[in-house]
Amino acid sequence: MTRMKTIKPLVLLCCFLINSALADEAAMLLKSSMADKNFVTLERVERDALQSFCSKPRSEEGDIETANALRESARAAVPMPTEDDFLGDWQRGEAVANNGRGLQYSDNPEQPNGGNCYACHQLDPDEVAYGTLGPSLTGYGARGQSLSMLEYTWIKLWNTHAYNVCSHMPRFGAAGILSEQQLKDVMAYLLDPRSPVNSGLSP
Amino acid sequence: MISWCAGILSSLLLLLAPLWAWAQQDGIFDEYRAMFGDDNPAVFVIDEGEELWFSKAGPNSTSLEGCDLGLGAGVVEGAYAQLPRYFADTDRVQDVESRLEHCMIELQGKTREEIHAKPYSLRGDLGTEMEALVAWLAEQSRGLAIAPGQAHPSERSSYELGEQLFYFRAGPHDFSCATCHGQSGKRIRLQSLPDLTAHEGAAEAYSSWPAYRISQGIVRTMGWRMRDCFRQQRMPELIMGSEAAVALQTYLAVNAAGATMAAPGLKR
Amino acid sequence: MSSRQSAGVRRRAVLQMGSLLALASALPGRLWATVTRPQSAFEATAVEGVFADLGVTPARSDAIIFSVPDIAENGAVVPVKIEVDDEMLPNVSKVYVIVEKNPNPLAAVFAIPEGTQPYVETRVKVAQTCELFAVAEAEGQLYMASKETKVTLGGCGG
Amino acid sequence: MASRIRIRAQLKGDGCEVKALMRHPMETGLRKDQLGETIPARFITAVKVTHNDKIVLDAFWGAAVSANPFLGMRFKGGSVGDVVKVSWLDNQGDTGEGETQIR
Repeated sequence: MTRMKTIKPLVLLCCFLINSALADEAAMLLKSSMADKNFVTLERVERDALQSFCSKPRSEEGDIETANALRESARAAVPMPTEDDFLGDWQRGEAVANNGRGLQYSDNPEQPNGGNCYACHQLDPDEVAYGTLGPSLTGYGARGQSLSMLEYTWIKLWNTHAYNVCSHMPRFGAAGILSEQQLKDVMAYLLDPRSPVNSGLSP
Repeated sequence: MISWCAGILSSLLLLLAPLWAWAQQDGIFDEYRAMFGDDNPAVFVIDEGEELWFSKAGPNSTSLEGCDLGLGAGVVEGAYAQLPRYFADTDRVQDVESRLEHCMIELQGKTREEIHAKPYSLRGDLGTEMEALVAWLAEQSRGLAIAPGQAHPSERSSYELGEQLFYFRAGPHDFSCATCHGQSGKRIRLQSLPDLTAHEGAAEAYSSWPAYRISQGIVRTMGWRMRDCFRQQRMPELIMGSEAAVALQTYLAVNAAGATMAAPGLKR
Repeated sequence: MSSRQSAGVRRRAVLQMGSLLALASALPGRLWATVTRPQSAFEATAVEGVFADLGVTPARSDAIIFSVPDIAENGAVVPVKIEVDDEMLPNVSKVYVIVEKNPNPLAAVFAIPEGTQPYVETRVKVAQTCELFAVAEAEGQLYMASKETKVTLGGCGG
Repeated sequence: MASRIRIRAQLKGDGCEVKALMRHPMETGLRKDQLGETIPARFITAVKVTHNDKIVLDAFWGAAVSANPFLGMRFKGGSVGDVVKVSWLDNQGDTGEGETQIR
């Protein structure tokens, strides 16, 4: 709430309590306004610490200590492949990047989930239907293939909150949206020189 | 007689209506959209809604003509643009769908169960009664300013809850409404995403729902849009007319207030 | 145009007599149209099959003005407009709309009687990015124009 | 049931432009509903446009014409007040008909 800025600390505390009460009320309200559908149940309305922290309206800010703690615990929980085991098959990765289905109550839970990368990112420069919510990843392979680059990319995909605590991007590994193999395939799609993502780069 | 007059009125409105508004103008699909001209199949659904309003239905064999949408019993012109609003008889803030549900139960004697059995079309359907009624009622507010109630404390708390819900991140993907609709100038794949937290984006979106979705061949309502956004957020199914559905629509309507209703629109 | 082509069209006309009778017996009471539905062309599963059914691959003609958007926001509804320049290509009697990669490429046929302008507009489903064809039949000969339309995916994967 | 066809007929140049919207699902028979059951094919197979009872267009359609189909056509002649009729027949034998006057 913008009014917070000009108000004295005591009132500010009071405001904070009101807002947190409002957030709780919103959670209860949402639960009472929804119904289980197919395999999607009301359990999904329950938020973890990170989700609660990142649910604040734009005008409210979270505290830095909590943000750091959340970031660190996200980083600590990322399982790291061995150095020669980061990259899968870029063609399978391309299919994952294009597939927007998975985990909606209208989806078939028997089918593998997609990563829907194109919803938010530009990748293959020849694909015109890409979103702009995230940065362009065209030519991503040019950022290098060092171990630190592999690790950085892996962590971003597994749990992006290890870097940017309230990033909009899903926690593809940590939330179990994609399997380790699917993530390695997406890694290859991003980094393999033969991948169309890197088609504009000289070999 | 009233039905006949309203028929003439709505036909006149249709003749005088400006080009059907597309929700977005973003260049790449301009050629595609221009080829549609001003032919919006929503006209069928609007007609059906008008017929339904004046038809006797339910165990009480009563029409909806006695339904008070906020401007008095039976007043439909301009009512949609002032929803959601607080209603003393239900002591609730209501959107058009929850208010219609109330009238169907109270006036027509229908049950909540039958109204909720299938409020929105499924694939292959041509439309539901709820969709038709909402389309016609929205048409009755075409050209009028969006002016949801904010005088009553319940209306203001509905807005505040709506804002909280808009930013509520949950589910396996950590999505909230704000994930896609909290910034301007962004798009998902090729679809422009209005920033619903700002007046301009909220106005563009709110004024054009309900809309005929050409991808589905169905007129969809704002209530359905809320439900479907939650589906895409990987959340459970939002109940039509529920408090959360109303609060989110209050949030959007208030952000859009002052803009001109241009629904039913035509959308992807 | 080769004579083989018009022979092909005549052959179709004979075959159509058969389907006319079939259609007539299938319809309740009355004959619904003065011309017949080219049922086997509608059942063809490839563009080549549609052309084979019409008797020949049509020659390209600038007289056909075929409007299709370069990029379609939704493949379920793609507007198409076909107009034939009457002076360049007079006496058009039929217009066909064909969508290359649909399960059944032939989408629509319009029979244009005398006094009707060679102008039609409709909206068709296009399953995936592909070529669309507009074919005009005039005095037993077939002509065509084509244009690609790109079908894009929706925001949430369809 | 409200009219299942919307027609506009307007003089344009030396002829008349007809635009019609039909209320029809145009099911291909290839889609599945939310329970995974195939939705049976149901589509308009023939459309006829008449001007003062003279046929000015015969159309044959497949399931690839979009839902709630649109048809635009032009014929020569026509005067204000003339009757333009559009009718359709679908693969299940259902029919629809609507008419308007040229304006």
